[in-house]
Amino acid sequence: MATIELVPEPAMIKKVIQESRDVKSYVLKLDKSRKIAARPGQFVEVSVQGFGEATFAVTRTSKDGSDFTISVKRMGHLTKMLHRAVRGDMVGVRGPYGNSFPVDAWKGKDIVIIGGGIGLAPLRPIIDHILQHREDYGKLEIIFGARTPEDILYKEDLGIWENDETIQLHTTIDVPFEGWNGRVGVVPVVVKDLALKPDSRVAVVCGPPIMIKFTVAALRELKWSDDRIYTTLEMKMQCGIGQCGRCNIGEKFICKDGPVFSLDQIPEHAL
Amino acid sequence: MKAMRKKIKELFANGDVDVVLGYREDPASGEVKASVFKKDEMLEDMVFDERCVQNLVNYLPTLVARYSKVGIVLKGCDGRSLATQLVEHRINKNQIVALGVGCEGVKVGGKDADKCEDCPTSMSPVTDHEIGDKKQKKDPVFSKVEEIEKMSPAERWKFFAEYFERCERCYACRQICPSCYCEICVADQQEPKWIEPSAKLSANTMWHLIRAYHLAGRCADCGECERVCPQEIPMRLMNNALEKAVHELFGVRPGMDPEELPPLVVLSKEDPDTIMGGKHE
Amino acid sequence: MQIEKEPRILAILCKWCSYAGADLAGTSRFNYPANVRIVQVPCSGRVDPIMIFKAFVEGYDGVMVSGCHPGDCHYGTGNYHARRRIAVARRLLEFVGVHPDRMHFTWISAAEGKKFAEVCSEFTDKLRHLSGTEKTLARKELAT
Amino acid sequence: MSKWHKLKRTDLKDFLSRLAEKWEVWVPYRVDGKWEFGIYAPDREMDFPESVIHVSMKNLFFPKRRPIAKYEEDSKWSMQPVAADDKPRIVMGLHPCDVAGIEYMDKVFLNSEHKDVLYESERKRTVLVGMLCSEMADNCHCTDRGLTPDSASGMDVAFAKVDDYYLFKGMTDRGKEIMQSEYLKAVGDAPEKRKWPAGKYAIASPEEFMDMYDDKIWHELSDICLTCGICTYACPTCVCFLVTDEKFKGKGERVTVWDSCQLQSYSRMAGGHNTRKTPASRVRNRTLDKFAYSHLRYGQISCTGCGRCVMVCPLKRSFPQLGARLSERIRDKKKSKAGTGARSKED
Amino acid sequence: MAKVGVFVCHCGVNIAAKVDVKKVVDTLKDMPEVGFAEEYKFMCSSPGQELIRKAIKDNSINRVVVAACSPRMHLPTFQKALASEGLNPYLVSMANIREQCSWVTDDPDEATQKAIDLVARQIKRVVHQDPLDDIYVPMTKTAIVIGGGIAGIQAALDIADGNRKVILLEKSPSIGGRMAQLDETFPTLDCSQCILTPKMVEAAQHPNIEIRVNSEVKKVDGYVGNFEVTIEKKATYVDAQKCIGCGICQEKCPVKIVPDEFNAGLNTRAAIAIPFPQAVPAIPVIDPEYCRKIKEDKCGVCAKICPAEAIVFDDAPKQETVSVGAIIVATGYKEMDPAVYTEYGGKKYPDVITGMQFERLVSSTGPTGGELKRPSDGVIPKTVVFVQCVGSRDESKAHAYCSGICCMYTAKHTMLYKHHVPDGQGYVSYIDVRAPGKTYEEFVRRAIEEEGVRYLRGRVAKIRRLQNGKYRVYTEDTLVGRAVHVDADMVVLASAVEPQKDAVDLAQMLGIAYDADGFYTEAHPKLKPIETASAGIFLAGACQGPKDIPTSVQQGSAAASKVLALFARDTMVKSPQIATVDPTACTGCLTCSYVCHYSAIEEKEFGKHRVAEIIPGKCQGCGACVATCKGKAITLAGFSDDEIYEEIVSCK
Repeated sequence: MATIELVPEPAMIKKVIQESRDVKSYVLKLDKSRKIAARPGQFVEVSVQGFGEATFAVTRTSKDGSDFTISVKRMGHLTKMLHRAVRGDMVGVRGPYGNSFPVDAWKGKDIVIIGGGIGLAPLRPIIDHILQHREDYGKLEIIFGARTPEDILYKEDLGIWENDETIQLHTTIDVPFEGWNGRVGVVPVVVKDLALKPDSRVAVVCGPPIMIKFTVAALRELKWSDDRIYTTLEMKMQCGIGQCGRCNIGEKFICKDGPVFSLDQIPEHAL
Repeated sequence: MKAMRKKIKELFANGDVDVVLGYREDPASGEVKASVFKKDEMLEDMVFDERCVQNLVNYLPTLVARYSKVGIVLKGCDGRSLATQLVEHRINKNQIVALGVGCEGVKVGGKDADKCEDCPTSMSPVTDHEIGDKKQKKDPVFSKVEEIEKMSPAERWKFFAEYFERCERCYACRQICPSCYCEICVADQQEPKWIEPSAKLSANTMWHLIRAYHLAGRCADCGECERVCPQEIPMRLMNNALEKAVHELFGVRPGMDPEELPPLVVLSKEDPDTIMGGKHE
Repeated sequence: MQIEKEPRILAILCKWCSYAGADLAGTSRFNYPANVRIVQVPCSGRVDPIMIFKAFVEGYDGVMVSGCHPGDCHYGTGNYHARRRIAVARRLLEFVGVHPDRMHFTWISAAEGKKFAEVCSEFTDKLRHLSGTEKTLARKELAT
Repeated sequence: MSKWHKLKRTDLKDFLSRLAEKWEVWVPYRVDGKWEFGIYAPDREMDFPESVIHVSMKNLFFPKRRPIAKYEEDSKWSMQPVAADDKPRIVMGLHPCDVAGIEYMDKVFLNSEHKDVLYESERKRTVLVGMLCSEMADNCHCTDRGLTPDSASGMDVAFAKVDDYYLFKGMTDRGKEIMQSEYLKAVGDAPEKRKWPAGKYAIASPEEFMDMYDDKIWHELSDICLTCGICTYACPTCVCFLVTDEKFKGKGERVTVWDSCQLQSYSRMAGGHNTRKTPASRVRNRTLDKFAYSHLRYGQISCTGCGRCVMVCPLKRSFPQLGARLSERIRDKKKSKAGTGARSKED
Repeated sequence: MAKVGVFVCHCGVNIAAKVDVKKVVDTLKDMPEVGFAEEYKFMCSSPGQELIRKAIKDNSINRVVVAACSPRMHLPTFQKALASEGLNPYLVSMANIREQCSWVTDDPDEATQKAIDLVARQIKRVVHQDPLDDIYVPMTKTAIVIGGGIAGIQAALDIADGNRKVILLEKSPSIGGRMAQLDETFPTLDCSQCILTPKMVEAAQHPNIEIRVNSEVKKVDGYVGNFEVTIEKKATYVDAQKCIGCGICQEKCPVKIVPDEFNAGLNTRAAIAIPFPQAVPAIPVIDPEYCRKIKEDKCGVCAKICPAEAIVFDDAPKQETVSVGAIIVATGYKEMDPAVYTEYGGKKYPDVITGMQFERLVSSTGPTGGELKRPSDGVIPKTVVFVQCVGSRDESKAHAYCSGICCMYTAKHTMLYKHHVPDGQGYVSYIDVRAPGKTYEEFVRRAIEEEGVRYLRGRVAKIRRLQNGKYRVYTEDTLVGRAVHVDADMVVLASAVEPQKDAVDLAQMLGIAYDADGFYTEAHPKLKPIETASAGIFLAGACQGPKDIPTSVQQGSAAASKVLALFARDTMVKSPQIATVDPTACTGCLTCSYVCHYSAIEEKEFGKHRVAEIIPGKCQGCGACVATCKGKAITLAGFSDDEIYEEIVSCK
């Protein structure tokens, strides 16, 4: 029998990582031998039996493709259930779906990754990709903003990136916090402070809607053209394959035609 | 009608209203529909007669968000509806100019509307301006409810189950009801799934029970839910059953007093315990 | 097994009075039928009739709600609110065809272990008498 | 091409009964004065109404509630896809607009890298026996949408009501088997082709519609709309759905359930963000989806002119009229070239 | 999802005799949620709890179900076990398979089946339980004592000495209460005023005590540690700041017809008056019912004469809200009005008086300056009958309870009488004499044996006024078994102790329980005699039941120690099982606020909307609002819809 696209395949939780107060990462491995070959920016649909499905960006794929990681911020009921999961629990997985960041087209360029909170999750595969093909790319700059130090994700990675001489990392928190000696200020302000010039750069922005909106405004103020600014959009999704209807922006479905867009591909109201 | 147009012109002229919610007769089709009248518009299309069935109160929240002063033409039943909305802080009274019109009853499908049978008042209980007569009417009879109550439980279930089965869950009843304004309707909530989203008897039963229960003591019997139901599910019957219940149990007729809290949030130490028990007479 | 044929009862009990009353029935070894399933709520005022509706749709034969006697509510007034809600919910359920004997709403104090056991037994008896009649509202399968 | 064959009206029941020996035969029934589709049984009152009935055909191919997998609650993971139904079936009494709707659904569900196999099997097992219209009902406006009421395009078998008999014609190989029926021996003349009136609801082009996104007209068009979902349920091309799990007594099903972009819950995300919170934004989505997005996606606008949305609308609002009103506005705007007017900012 | 550890207790044979515990474990261990399942003889024992701890460590379970007795019994025990292993204590749920299964079910098969069902249900439920953190709320370390009688004064002094601020609230113009009216006290016959006045003064001068007289409680909001008490100060028409207490106003006031409450109505006083000479504060108050200036805008003598210009005729009641952390209720009692005893002629016969009136008649500060003269004609009464149990122990007419203090004060009265009228004869009509206190019995014996008071056992049937001005008291002497009558010059009725008139109103404001008579109910009659069922509210003195002075003082001190113990902490720990509003789902109809018994729901701006907000400190977690919210925007932690839903639907 042909597979019903909407029915997920079983996957096992291999590892649970508490990233921050309300974000956990899960390393998943499909039960069958199929590998998830997610390109940077793609997402999967993850089901909890009895509780439905939700969409999560693939935030890391192991080198051999045998397992992959998603990061889950606790928002609604499904994420609440997921947060209770432990190693060995089974979930359902469909995907990967969606387009991906045109990392090949970016070869030779300088890349600026701008992530806010859980918005860093879909961007991490780009960083992974660049680090694996370091010679193909120019400078790599990462701006990561979190609300408080307690909301900072991927601390281990941040440590590695911090110490990597080929990466310029700016970690910032929104408001001053006791014991925090790093940068303070919201991402758009940091972008302006750094006065990032377009030059031969490409910027990738992802985070909460308000952060994307103002970061884009900041970049435009710095004379960036829309085709150089990429983002990955989020909307309520369900099927992931462009059929259930709800994630459209105009005629485009985020799940199918996106989620990655450069700003010149989408209308203003999509932001 | 003349008096009403004159009043509305006056209100526009004085700047008392930005828009008026009323009934418009489509000159082409002759159909009467809800409509928003603006200042510079001709009021000639505005009508008020037995064809003005629709309860306009439902549109108020959207309109008051866009205009600072909204006039509204109210029948008695619509006025009750407005009263229930005011007490629930749904609409700020200061933004409303209530034009009560003495209602002589409305017709649905050429026949006197069922809802007019037990109508307690021809005039809105909330008015800033009253046009036409105010007639207080007698206590409700709820004859249709009583007919159902005469049936055996199994017969009653058979009667309702047939209708529930047909429900498509289009939520027209919810959308037209001024009192159904939850940010996320319980029927749309996925966890816990008190009401499953699919249209099937069990879920539809849950939907109709909860819809009726949530309106208990709040429903002012404008009858719109039943009128708009594409499947003609007798929702007014359930509403009326509970209207009868709150009338008998707590002596309340929803919407008759804009100051009166819904009976289900009123603290009463005096209610007899018998209200919870056994068959009622 | 015999239990299958016994009517299933859902008892929603307030934590301070009726649940304690049910405990006292146990401590005092007042036996009652094994078909009662107790759900604890902090106060009868927490009981949303949606729970009662769901219980019938999910196939319980009878639903019982009990809290502190009027005046004794641990939270002051919760049971008064419960009384009104339940009165209305009962009317609605009866109206759509639930047999009145399938519902039992009462007050049981922490000291009334015996009353709790008696209520359970009597309620079960009533439901047994209804075993021939249709269990209205109850769904039978997933798709209904 | 093959010829038109006559079926005497008095033979209809026998004809259908014979078909029912092999196929599941779906025909329109009248229940409590309302039409609906059901499996043919000789003792039920059935007929072929002249124009579309208020329920749409899509339920037969893409049901309201459609289990896609089953699971046991007692297990960590036991989700098993449901088996597709492959019992051969005839759906009889579709109109050209219905067929156009099915063709649109094919584009959504089949012309995709992620084929919907359940839909596909419903399509595969079905022989479409369509009925050519002899007249246009009040709400019909398929001619505005480029359809012809008596076109047999897309049907496996076409038939028409003429006097006291029906005329049948096989259009495809799949339809041929039906044409073998012993009741269809007599050859008749082809039904007369009519000249159909031009539409009253002509609409602008998809591209022109796209420019209307920021227009303030959406408030006007939505001001009395209830934003209930009935028009989308009745629409033959509205295929939005939600996926949810349902369970009872230890057994669970994952189902797709029709959803509607007119409902507030449709785009609401966990945490409360809703990209289509206002009625105006929802009416806009539906309108533009019908007249523009669909065309940009699949090369076919998704209004087939069947008029069901008008039939079922609780307020008897006319969606085609709305489209026409919008088109009028587009023309006015073009004429005046006065620019964009006030941009509405509502989301 | 989640990994649940299931522990089924045998409870010796209490569960295991009926329930096949092994079968329960075997049946449930394969549920997908279950990561570990075990049975044990006594789960509540140390080794039992160790099992849980070990499973958390070794089997990395993150939820626990204990199937044992009622959660009312041992839930805290297991919560502690979880916490000790670093697991949130709210992630345990108990299946009650003892009280609600093994102990009430006959048939072992049925019991086992029911147990399986109950445990399975809790497994399903516990998965939905959220980790919760105890709520710490700051505490206002100020107490309020309602009632400035001896119990209240004692409580206030003790708290103040413990270096905490106290507000001492009194509704009359002076503190002192009933004790200030008494002449001498039993069983030592020391002067009441002499021992009370120093305490009153000490309270007035104590830097930690703020006395607020003429003030009543109007509203109480909040909860332990953070009460908001709204106090209304009545209009007194005298500026307390300016008044020097010279008393010239009450001398000059022409309206001298006001019944004197302090003297139990035996005489009249001026419309402006200091209640009694030793009053604290010694500030006069104008009675607006009588003052001609206020009533008719005439007179105004007091204002003209006041050297301090302290008279304010346009005074009005003032409300103020104070924040306090604890409340002591010491509102005392009132003497029953004996008017219901028409056969005794109370109120009708001027010389049939109450015990308190007698106190005032013999008091040197009383209307007669301490000379015992009967009210009607000023004659010194040579024969006095003291009638006990008027209104007490008499369910048919008044109260079933014993007023407790009358036996003793009547004995005292007889002695005081003999001291004032050495040749007089006192009679006591009694049912039986109750004198259980230290040296009380001796005191009564002294009255009988040394003072020659005649005790007649029996109830007085009737009192009739004779032509000669005497009162014939018809009674009986049951010891000899015959009816007797005494012709007395005066009769003193030991009228019952009753709660204050407004006791129930105050109880409802405070949310504390009261009994059928209107006395406040303590949390436990034996082990928590000071506490009420509401945390942070304590009882002292006769408001809880009739009490004599020593007991009232003891209770005052006890209540003070409770308050000081409470104030020793800086924050309050509150159960986190409270309700919260999801502002994104709230429509702001605020119907939830109407059902909240604790006024915990307030309005708040949320973006452009108005939504309800629940004050975590005030919410007690009853869930009435949750059931009211149609859109389910309110969640009650610990009893969320998720949890209850799962319990309802997962029963097989």
